[in-house]
Amino acid sequence: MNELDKIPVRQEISVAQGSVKRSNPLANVFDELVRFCQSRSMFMLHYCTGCGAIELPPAMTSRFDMERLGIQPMVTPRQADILLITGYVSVKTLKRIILTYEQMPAPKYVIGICSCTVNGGMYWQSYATAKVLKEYLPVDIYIAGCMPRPEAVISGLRDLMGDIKSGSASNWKRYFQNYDHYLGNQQKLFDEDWQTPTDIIAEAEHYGLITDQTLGEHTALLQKHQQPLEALEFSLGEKREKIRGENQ
Amino acid sequence: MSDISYKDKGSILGPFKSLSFFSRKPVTEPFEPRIAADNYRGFHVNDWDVCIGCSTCQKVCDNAAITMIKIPGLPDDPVMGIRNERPAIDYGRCCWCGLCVDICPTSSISLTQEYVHTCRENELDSYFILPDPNGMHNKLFPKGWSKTGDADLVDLERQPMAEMEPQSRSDNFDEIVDGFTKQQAIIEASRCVQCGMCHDSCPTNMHAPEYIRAIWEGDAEEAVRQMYRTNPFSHVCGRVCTHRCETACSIGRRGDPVAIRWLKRYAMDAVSDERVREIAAEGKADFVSGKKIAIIGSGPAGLTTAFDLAKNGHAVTVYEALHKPGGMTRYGIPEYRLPYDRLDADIDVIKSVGVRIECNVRIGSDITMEQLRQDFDAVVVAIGLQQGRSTRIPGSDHEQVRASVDLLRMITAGESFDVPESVVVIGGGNVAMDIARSLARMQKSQYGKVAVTVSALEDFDHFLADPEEVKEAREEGVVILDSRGPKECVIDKNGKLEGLTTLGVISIFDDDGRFAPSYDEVDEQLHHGGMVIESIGQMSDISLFGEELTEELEWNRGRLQADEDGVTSVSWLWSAGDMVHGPDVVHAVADGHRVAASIETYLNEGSSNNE
Amino acid sequence: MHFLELLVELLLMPILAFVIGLAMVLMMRRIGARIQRRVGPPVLQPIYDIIKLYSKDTQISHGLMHEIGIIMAVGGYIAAETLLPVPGLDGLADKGGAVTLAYMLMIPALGMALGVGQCANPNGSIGISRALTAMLAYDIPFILVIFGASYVYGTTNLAEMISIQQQQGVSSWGIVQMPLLALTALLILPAIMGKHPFEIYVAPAEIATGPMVEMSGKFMGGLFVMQCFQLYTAGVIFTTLFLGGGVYWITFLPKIFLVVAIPMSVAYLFPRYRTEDVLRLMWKWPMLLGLIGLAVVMK
Amino acid sequence: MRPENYEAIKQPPSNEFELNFGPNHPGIEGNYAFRVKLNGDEVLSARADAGYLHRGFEKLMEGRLWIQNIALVPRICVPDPVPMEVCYSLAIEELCGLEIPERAQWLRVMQLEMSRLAAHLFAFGGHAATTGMYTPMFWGVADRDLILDRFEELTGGRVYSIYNIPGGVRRDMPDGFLDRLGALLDYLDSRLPDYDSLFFRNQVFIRRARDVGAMTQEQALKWGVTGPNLRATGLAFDVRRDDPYLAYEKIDFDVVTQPGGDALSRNLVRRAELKQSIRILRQVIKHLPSVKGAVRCPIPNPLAWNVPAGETYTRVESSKGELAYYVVSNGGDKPYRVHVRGPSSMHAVQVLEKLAVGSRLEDIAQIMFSLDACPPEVDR
Amino acid sequence: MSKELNLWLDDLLKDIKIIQFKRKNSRRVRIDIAPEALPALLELLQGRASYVHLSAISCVDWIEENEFELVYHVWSYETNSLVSAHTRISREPGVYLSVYDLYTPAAFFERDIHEMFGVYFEGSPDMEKFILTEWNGPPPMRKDFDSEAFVNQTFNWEEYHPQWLKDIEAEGGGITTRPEDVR
Repeated sequence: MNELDKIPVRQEISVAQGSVKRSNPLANVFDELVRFCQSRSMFMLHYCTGCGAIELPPAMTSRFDMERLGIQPMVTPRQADILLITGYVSVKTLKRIILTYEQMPAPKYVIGICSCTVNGGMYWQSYATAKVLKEYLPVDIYIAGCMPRPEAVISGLRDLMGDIKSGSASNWKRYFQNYDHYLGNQQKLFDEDWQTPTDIIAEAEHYGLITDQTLGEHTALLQKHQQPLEALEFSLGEKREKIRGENQ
Repeated sequence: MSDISYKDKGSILGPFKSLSFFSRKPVTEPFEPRIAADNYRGFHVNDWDVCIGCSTCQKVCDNAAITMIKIPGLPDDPVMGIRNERPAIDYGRCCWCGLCVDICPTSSISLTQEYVHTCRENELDSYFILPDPNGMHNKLFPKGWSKTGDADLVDLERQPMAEMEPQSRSDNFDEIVDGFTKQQAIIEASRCVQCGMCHDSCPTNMHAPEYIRAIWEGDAEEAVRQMYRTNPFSHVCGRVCTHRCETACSIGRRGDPVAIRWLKRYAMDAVSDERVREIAAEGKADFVSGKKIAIIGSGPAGLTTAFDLAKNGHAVTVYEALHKPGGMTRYGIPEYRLPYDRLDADIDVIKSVGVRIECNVRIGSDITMEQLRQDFDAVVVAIGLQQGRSTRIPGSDHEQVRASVDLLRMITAGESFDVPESVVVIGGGNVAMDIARSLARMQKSQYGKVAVTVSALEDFDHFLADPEEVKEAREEGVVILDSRGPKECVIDKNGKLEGLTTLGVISIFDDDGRFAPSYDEVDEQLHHGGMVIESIGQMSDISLFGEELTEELEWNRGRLQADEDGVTSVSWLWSAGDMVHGPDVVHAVADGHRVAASIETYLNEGSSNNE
Repeated sequence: MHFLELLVELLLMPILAFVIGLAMVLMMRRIGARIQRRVGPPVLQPIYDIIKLYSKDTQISHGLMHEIGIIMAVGGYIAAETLLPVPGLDGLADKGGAVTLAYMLMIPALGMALGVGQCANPNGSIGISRALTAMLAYDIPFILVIFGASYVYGTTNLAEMISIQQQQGVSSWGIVQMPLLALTALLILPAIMGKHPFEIYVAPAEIATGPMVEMSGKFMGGLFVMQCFQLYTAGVIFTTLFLGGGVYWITFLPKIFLVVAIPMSVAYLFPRYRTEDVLRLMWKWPMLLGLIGLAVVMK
Repeated sequence: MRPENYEAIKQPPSNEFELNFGPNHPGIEGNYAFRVKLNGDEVLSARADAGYLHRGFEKLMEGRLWIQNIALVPRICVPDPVPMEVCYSLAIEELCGLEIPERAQWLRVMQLEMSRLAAHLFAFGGHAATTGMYTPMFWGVADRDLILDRFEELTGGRVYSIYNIPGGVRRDMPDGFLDRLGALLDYLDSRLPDYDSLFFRNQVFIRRARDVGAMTQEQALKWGVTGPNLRATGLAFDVRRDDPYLAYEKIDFDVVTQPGGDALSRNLVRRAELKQSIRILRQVIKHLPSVKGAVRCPIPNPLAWNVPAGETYTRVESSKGELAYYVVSNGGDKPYRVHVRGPSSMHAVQVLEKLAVGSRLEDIAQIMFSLDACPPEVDR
Repeated sequence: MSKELNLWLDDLLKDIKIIQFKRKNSRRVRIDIAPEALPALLELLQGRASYVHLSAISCVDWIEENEFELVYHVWSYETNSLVSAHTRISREPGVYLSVYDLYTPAAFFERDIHEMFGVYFEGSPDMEKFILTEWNGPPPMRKDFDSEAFVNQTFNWEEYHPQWLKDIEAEGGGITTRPEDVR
């Protein structure tokens, strides 16, 4: 613990870029088509993290029918594109949120709903809730309200759709590019032996998003504590070993 | 439709009825956000013209979401109870409960029907908003949750103050007002929203929010302690203060201001005099500085200066020309407003910290200023305004045309004079009311009837005296005429005063705002009276200075010229109180503190220079 | 020339099936929306979903078998499509026949089982075991139906069945000749399509969509494509066996859409059965009906 | 799924395995989790894992003024917030000896029943969805939304109305509100046959729900079951009738029971309560216009409100069961201690753990939803 | 019947010396009792007086007296009345007896109190962490734990600096009172 206190959490630097225009015009058209489809088909994770979740059923069901926008709930993070953080996140939930977020395939988007995700909300004096969500995860859209009405949620989702379509919603890349920053904040809250089963560094490498901010003292700490997960040995065993070897 | 029995096996074909929904229209709403309900709790707006920056919303906010922001360019007037601060709201905390709306003393803040706000991570600053009348996105949305009578959390009505009925009080000098009971005081104190406007507007910056809170907590001693931080004349101020705090009080924006003065009075009365003395002595220096200070005049200004300096360990001597200390508080304020024993209590406290008061010593004749200069390290002149000004209208030099201050002094001192059967008072200020009511009492007890006429220049809308004074005076039988300018004191051929003729007032000030009353010459009335009392202002008797010193000092329109800290052009001489700043107890107290602080600095500088 | 023609047909048939399947998915979602009193997704929603899913990227993999499983699942259906004669395109229908088709339709489920078993998620394992049980449940009546139909038409060749029904008019349609078997087929149709009340193996509220639980991105996209084929196949088989197939698209399309619309409508009206209920139900009513139907046609 | 599921592979090959049920799971109401041990499909044991929604309410309330807490309390149970406000307000009123105006009492009854309607509609929807039937959920949530519209009109907030305040309610209702409420009730009445045919009398659903999560009356009493769940075991007990508060003594309503003690019974009790709530609301609509006067008794300035020292245990009947607040004041401006006894703290933990044993994997979600367990009440 | 039972209970309890008995109204009874006698009282209430429903166990931390107050709220479905049995135990070491064998719901409340206050209940079936599994600090509901101080020390706050604030600061204004200043 003391060791952790000594390591400062690195300031995040903004390196995420929107979609890069490719030289091939046809490829650009293809990219645009893909982005359009991505924006019109957002699967949201069916996870009620806080009280704002009570306004999601109305938004999903007949009255406000989000399926008109191609948004449907998905039960596992593997299939989800958007993670709705509906309100306060207790520390216990935050761990699950991070696990969940890391399991979502890219591109992925986080929506912070309610006051609580911004500055602690009405639980600002609570010992049990995390206060500023963006310290732990990059957030794409915030929707104000306590809790926001379904219409406001839908407006926020439509804003996100616009961002995805234009290619500017690329905050998920920041998680990989600044992993040390996010991990540092997480470790500060959860203790230094905090780890998730998803190998973010390998994943960052996979996406080509390794920057000099990705690795740092916090990731070193992570690797010190990390134990390989048996279940993942099938596919990642060799690869993981290789990466670790390179890092050392 | 009956209840379904538990044994019911249900039907496999029943659900197919729902296929009829193919022919029914969906209930889905269009994408555009609907119009919210009439009292929806959406984003905030704040009417900056009404808002006074009292920060009550900040205190009631359960989420610590409100920050007060100082905005240059907005009116900032402590006397009127306006600060140039406005609330800014953190939507990362707000829960839209609307308590800020319900408690707002001015009803400036309200919620609108607007409820959609989204932003990206780098635009999070937009969650911190400064509500103005235009709304969060400068889009026009109707108001939603705003103040209504039902929802108001501010108690607009003050606790009724028990007082004597007019018939029982009009022939004696007993104190009129009973003061709050403990129960009343706690309820009245609980009306306070702790905005601190009173503190800012008070000339001596009394810690009113603190002592009101202490009273509300039932701790009168703590309240007294808070009062003695700034005011050794708490008994006096608890009764006769001009209570600018109540003018500034934010609750008074829409309702009755908190009765801060009566609360102060309650706290002082609730604590025994011995205990008050102990509390007042807290923090007294435990050494003797060896410095000597002379103070001329034992009014509030002089005694406050004395109190402060004595607490700092200096030897203070106060010289009073009259028989008893207190100055105008004793000789200017009638007993029915300020009982002498309460004044004595205040003065006893001041004495108890080591102030020596020498009465019946008239500076200038018994002791000269020069002697004082030699014997003391510093001298303070706080002699107040003890001479009445004259209207100088024809006939005003008649012996039955008297100055109100003189008469009040005589009444207090018990000097006898012939109470006339009918009196005319010129002037519309509080002093005019004091003399009118005092004489009315004397008339009532001597003759069984009241015949006092007050003629004031101002109309009732701009009256100088407090409305309660006017109301009570009328209840006691005093006739008050507004907008009457004195023309002449009519003297009959026997040389006996017959009365006063007055003219109707057209305007008091000229176009430049200077005092230049113009009268309607046709509208002339004669008010009969065996005595005419002029009560239009006071001035100082400056004969004590002697010619030499008078020459040396600087004067401004008959008043001694002194800077903010009372420093006159003569280095060892300070001046304080009414003679510098005009008549007002609490101003005098404030002045006393300033002068004391200034002398303290001077003495310290002097001693450090000597070392 | 003949070979080239066949190649074109083989390419065209799955593509056509996919497109029609997309429309069926849309129809399904719109039917649901309507019963649920809402608007539902836009027209191109199914294709948006698939393109999006294929554009997803992740480094996480559950191993080779997992990937092969999906390919098997989709491939099984693609192969099945080539065995299904549609107007103008016979593909391999001559060579395959109903029995081959019945076997082909088991491949996707087995492929899924192979793939899902790999991802070590207990929900997936439970799901796939349920899926196989459900398949066991509906396959017996299904075989009865195929057998009965083959017996009636005297052939297992689907193309021939169509031509028989087409030549002799409506009175020779399977639905008239063997109504009980048609009813049996209609009853098991939701199970074949994996729809309510027989969708125990997906059951989001119980096992978090079972087999799909670890599927992401492209794998999920594969499943979406598979769903298109699934709906299409179910519709076409039923139409071929009982509704006279089709010579012209204009009559064929309404038939297949009508066929899939029936179980889709029912799907939104019922909760799902438990696994053992599915077995009991499937082996009771459809089997009974099927056997009686068979007895009737074979008498 | 939570990656903890990977642990399954570590276990020796056997039919027994552990499964994490939640917190990110559609079969879980809210943010809550279960760790179940399964043998095939059969549940061998279940262990609740709460705390995902823990905010430390009781601690927070000790740090805020009495009145500030009215914004906090509804958050303890999100689907049914009004009883929280009312119960807390009742506690303060009892401590202060405040007599709330009759009109406020009726307005509170109105809100409580509206909230109960909304919560029950939500509960059906959830229960239906756990059995794989989504249409009632879509309908239920949409119809609940119409009630929220009325809440919005009445209180200015859709879900968290924050309308009750110690001493009464915050403002009077808008003009014509009762007419619109009446129209809504008529609409809901007309919808009930639809629900009946689709859901309550659906043979497949009845088959799914019967004998699922069944308990006897003795068990229910022993386990501390309350509310509709207790009534579903045949015991006619309702705090509204048997420990009356507000204007409930003047209102005519039945306490509905069902004999089965299983998911079906609980479901049918809720359905009957839906009708009872409509009946109560009709009485309110009839009676309320004749009750004139203020909606709030005078209360001290909220910033300077010292509640007299004392303690009280107030109970109300929420849609989930017996809700109680134990409030202790030491005479200060903040509560000294507030203990919230949410009905779900029994239902979602002990009762669910016990009912799950021996049931089937596919029924766990159904049991949870049929108990109408509300995790934030457990976590607080 | 129910009235008789109430009267019988009142008479019975009033006679016991170690009990302070107070009937608040027809449905509420307050009993103060020594900790060693409480289980016996509950046994009596449950076994003989039909108080079968344990509504809640509340714990209050009276830090100045160095005591925990435990309040057992039991309800009778027959007499429709609630008995609140108050008892006080020493804050150190904070150990008391479980009433799980009398009332099954006690398991939850005792576990909760153990977690929030650190009171250990001997004989309770389950004293494991439940809600605060990820919490390493002291029992948070104790009065000596200051949540606000903990939060300020542990978490960062969002620092806003919007354009309008910059403009106002340029003119010489700015933030005067932050919300934490008035708390």
